[in-house]
Amino acid sequence: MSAATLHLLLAAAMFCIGLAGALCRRNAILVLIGIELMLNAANLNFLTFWKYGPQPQPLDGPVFVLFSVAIAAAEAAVGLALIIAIHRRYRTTQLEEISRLRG
Amino acid sequence: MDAPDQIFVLLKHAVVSWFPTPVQPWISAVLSIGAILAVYPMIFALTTVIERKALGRIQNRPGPNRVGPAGFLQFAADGIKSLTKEDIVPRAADSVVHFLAPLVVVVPPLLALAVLPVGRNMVALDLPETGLLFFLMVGTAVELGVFMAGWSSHNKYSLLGAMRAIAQLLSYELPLLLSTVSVVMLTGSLSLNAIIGHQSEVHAGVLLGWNVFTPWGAAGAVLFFIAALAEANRSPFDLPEAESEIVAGYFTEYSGFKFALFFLGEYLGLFAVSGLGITLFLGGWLPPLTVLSWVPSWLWFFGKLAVLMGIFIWLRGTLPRLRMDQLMRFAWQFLLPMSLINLLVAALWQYSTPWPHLLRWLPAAILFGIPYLLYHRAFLRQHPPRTYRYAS
Amino acid sequence: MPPEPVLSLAFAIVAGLVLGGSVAAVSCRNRVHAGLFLAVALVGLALVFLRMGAEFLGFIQILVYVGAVAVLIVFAILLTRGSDSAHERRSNAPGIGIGLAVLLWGVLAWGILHRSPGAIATPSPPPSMAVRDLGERLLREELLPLQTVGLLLTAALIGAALIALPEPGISPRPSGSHGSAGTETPPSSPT
Amino acid sequence: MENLAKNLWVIPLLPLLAATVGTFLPRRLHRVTAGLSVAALATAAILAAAAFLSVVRGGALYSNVPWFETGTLSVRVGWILDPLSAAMLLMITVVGTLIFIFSTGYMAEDPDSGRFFCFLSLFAAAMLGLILSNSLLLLFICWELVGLASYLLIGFWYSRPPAADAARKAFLTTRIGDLGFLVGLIWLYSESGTVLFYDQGAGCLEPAALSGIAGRATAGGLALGTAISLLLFCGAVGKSGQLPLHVWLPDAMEGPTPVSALIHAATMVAAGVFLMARMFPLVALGGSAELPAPALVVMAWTGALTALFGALTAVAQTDIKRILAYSTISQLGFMMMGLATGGPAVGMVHLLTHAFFKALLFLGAGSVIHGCHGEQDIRHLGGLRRRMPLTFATYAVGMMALSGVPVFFSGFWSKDAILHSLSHWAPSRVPFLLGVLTAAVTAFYMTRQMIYVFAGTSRGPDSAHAHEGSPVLTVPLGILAGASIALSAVTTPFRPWLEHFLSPASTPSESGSVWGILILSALACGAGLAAGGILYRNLGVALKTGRDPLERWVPRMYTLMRDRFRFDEFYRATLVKWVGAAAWISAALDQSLGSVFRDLASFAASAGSWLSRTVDQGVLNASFDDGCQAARDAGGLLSRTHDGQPQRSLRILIAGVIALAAGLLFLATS
Repeated sequence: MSAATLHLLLAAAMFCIGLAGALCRRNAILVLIGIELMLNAANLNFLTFWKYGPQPQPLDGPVFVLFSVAIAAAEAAVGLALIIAIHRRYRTTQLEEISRLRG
Repeated sequence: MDAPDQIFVLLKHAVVSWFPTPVQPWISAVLSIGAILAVYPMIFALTTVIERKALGRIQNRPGPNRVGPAGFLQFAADGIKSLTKEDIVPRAADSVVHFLAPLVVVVPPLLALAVLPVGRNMVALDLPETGLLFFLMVGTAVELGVFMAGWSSHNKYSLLGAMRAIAQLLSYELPLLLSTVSVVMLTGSLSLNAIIGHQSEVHAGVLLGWNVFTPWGAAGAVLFFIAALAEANRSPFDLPEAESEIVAGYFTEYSGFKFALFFLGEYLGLFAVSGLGITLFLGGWLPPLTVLSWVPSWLWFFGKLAVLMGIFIWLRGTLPRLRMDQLMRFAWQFLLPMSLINLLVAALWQYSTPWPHLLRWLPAAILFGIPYLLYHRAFLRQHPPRTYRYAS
Repeated sequence: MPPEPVLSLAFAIVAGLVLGGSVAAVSCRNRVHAGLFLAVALVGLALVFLRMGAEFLGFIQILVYVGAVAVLIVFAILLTRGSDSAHERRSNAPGIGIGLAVLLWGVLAWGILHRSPGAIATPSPPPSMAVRDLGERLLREELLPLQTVGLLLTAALIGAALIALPEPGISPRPSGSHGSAGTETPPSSPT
Repeated sequence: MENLAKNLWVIPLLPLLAATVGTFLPRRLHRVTAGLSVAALATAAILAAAAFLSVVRGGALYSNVPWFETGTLSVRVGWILDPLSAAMLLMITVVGTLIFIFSTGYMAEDPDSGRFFCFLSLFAAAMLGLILSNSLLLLFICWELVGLASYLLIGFWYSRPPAADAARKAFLTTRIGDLGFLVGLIWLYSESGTVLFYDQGAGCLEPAALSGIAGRATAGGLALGTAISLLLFCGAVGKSGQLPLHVWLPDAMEGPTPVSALIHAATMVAAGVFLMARMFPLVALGGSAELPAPALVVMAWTGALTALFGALTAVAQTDIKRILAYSTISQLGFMMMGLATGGPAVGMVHLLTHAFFKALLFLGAGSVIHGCHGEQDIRHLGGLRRRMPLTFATYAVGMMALSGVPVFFSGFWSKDAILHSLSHWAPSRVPFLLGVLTAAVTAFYMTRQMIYVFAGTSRGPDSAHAHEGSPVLTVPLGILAGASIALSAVTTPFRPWLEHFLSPASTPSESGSVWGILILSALACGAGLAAGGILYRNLGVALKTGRDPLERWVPRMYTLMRDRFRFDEFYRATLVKWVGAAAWISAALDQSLGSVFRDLASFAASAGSWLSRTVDQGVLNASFDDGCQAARDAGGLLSRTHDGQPQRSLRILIAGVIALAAGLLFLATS
């Protein structure tokens, strides 16, 4: 078993844990936590392939991770702002209760 | 290599060389850690006493004057008291988080202090690629500790204090980061040693090229230290622990040794961020003039730190505390835009390297001065000078 | 550089931190604990990055995720406290979700274990990441994506502030003395 | 010379600087802003004159610079100075400077005039950039900036609802065309790999790229060049007020009059014509004298219909500026026709002459409005000939130039050139006849307007106390009037210097046929003038009845023309309604997607049960009930997929991902 395999397995496990959270939890913020975990698992994958992969381009992996981190930060900010706005309006953060399109 | 300058380095080498080769790196690390753990808490102890005495002087009262000569052993009395006091954990508190919070507050500043070069060849942990980034990264962890303390206490005042602290820390982190970015931009490195090295070139024969002697550096230093005060929860930005409003903020429910840890963490944070400011803008351990280079480098660093501490104590004694909305507005409407402008000024400075010196100053001064004046006018329009009808 | 064992103790500790933190983050009953465990998991991941020689990214990871995202999340949890109701169910069909996740991990693991030796060769020169190279790369070849990300972040900043602004009809804002205090940061007015 | 091309960017930069500085000046310093704007544009005009002279001496030149690089993509922009842009450059800076000067008088009392001059300068900068750019991308950026400035200026008095509405209408309507432009731009880039016009053989308008595009066809059998040209033409239609998208231009007259003169008559609306002239090598690709390129045919017909439509509508308008606006639409149609049938030079010559005399007419109208304290309805004007003699004289020059009064007026010659090329157009004679008719109608409505405004006695309190404005207002009028006449010296078919300058390769027209068209054109003009003169000779008497003389003569036609052929009403009744209906339908669909599924299922089920009834009468009740129940169940099941529960959707998504991953891995390993 190589280091790459280990890291990939770790990333897959992290992704699946995050996925389970996103699938099961009813609170929107906790779902967001699950999604953050999934994103980070993807980042780990990028770095693994950069470090242990056949590396066609020297810095592709890190650059991708950098962009991914930036976008994840934006995503978290907007997502949390949405959740706060929804909470203010409907007094709930339960995903199932936020199912109407009309205001 | 003159002896007084390198005395500590030589001492360490001497001690390390007694040990067999395999354990030498470990011994070296332990020595560095030990030095940090010994020096900074000692400075902390001294600072508290001096601060209390100075504040007393500003407020026309003697300050501590009973323990030891002129009250200078007050810190020992305080320490013994806090160690022997009962450690109270509220029943409603989340005990694990309540226990961890002081640690999360104290450890990051210690880590941050490890990367600061305090003298020539005197840095505990040299990160040539990412020194500055490490410092900033460690600094952000404090936020989480503050939050943990405030939330786990299950107390209204604690929570309010934590919320204030987080809002404040997040807001003031941006100008802090942006003003360091200008230094990184001009140095071209994240290594703190490289940043000091970049400031060591000599101008006009005698003056060293501290960053604060450039327009962007001067402005950046001012912005940096304002933001640093807020990051360290120092007056006038000490809203998270405003005793007249919310008791003691996020550490209301802490007592005894844990309370002392918060106190220590706060001062260590202040030392760390001041040390960073010294490194970035005030030339680190460099002397201001070439003729003064016989003074040991570590003395310069700690001397500058002492001067800064003096200024901070002075500010604490003079300035009133801000209101929450003023605090937020100041960060987002003044510090942030100005530090963005400062980035432009720094870029301009970099690209105007071949110009004569006066010509380099002029556009920078204009670029920075005009927005400042405009902002000042707008501010005065919004807040006309307060008139005291009955006081004068 | 001496060849280090593949499954070193350090890796085991760090991976345990990541996995334990992740599991706790998604399964904790207490939401604030979940947020804190997220921070633990992400610090663990940063340590993994550090072990891989990606110093810069590891520090960035902590700076952004622990310093900003985790703090924002616990903050949002605090701000939305009022919605807890005692009788609510915690999970939504946990069996299906966990089953799907385990199944996916099984498929992925099977794929990784069966395909990886051929596809992934050990690299001849160990890759290193100089921050300067990264900067050059970002400002030369990736200039357009960089600008786009900057635009995205600006838009997100403004959008988040706008979304989180109280709607006039829903909850009247506490009337501050000078109007627009703290509109840029939603958390500044604790309710 | 090389220096000149490299430093062409200074010309647009000057007004841009004026706009930037003006933005930061406080409001009370609006006079400084105005002065700065005028000075900047006047300096630009001097530079433009130098550039023009250098082009007259030498040839075209251009320079490209890299803008930014990302990955392997390197985007370059450049400046071009060829006869086309040099002539436009000179025209815009000169007319612009005059209008700026006029504006300082016209807007003197407006406290917001600082903002006004900032916008005007921004417009000038963008327009000059548009003219000078050697890259379709840069041209597009400037094109949109010009549109933005137009929006800002139409809505300059934004507190007036009509102005705000008109601004929005103009912006949105032109956006429709710009969408086509953008698609065409992207397509052209993907086909030729560059958006530079000229780049040492590698530009998209140079033979190498053109021959690559020629001979290739798109999906529908349309030639590639034609498809791209038509998309670009969409942008021109929007900007230049051609027929389907003309509706914004008359409403744009809500802006201050100098704006109408500069933007909505002389320069911006001509940008569409300029674009087509710039892209002419591409547009004309694959055509010959006998069989012009399809894009050119479309352009010619659009232009012809627009020209006639605009002229007819102008006949029945009562607002002094709206008449001129419709006249502008009509003349833009003329330019398109000329461009399509006679090549860029013919269209561009008319563009240039028209810019001068239409700016003159608009500024004259502005002078009238200014003198009459804001009165714009020509029925309430009248008798201004004696009160505003200078305005009258210059306006008359403009009117005669627009009508095409022979010999001394530039409009006559440029219009004659268009008619001439129309008469030689192979595909059809109809545009030629429409053109002649339009020329006659043009003379008619201008006569009507002149009589209404200047002849007789005043019919309103405002016009009775009219006064001539200050020299700031009248001197630009005089200069423009002079230019309108002087330009005829270089545009006659006997000495077509301007035409040769614009396109040195154009074939000289055979002198034999010149006379015929000249006489025909003069006759058309004379007929229009005469008809107008006769019909409106007793205007004062006629207006006592409250109706226009023409209205008494052909009431129905008049109403139709007065209502602008009901274009706005047509759009409101069709497009706007359709969009509303589509929105309503999609809302309804959104709301009841589940019930639609249910209805469909129950429909299928009842069809099944009907079948079972015919087969087996005995089990009717049971089967029907079961069918309904099944339908309800099916509907319920289907509607579960649209319940607004993200996690359920996510579950299905993940199940799909797992299946996909497993399948791929299985395929890869086996």
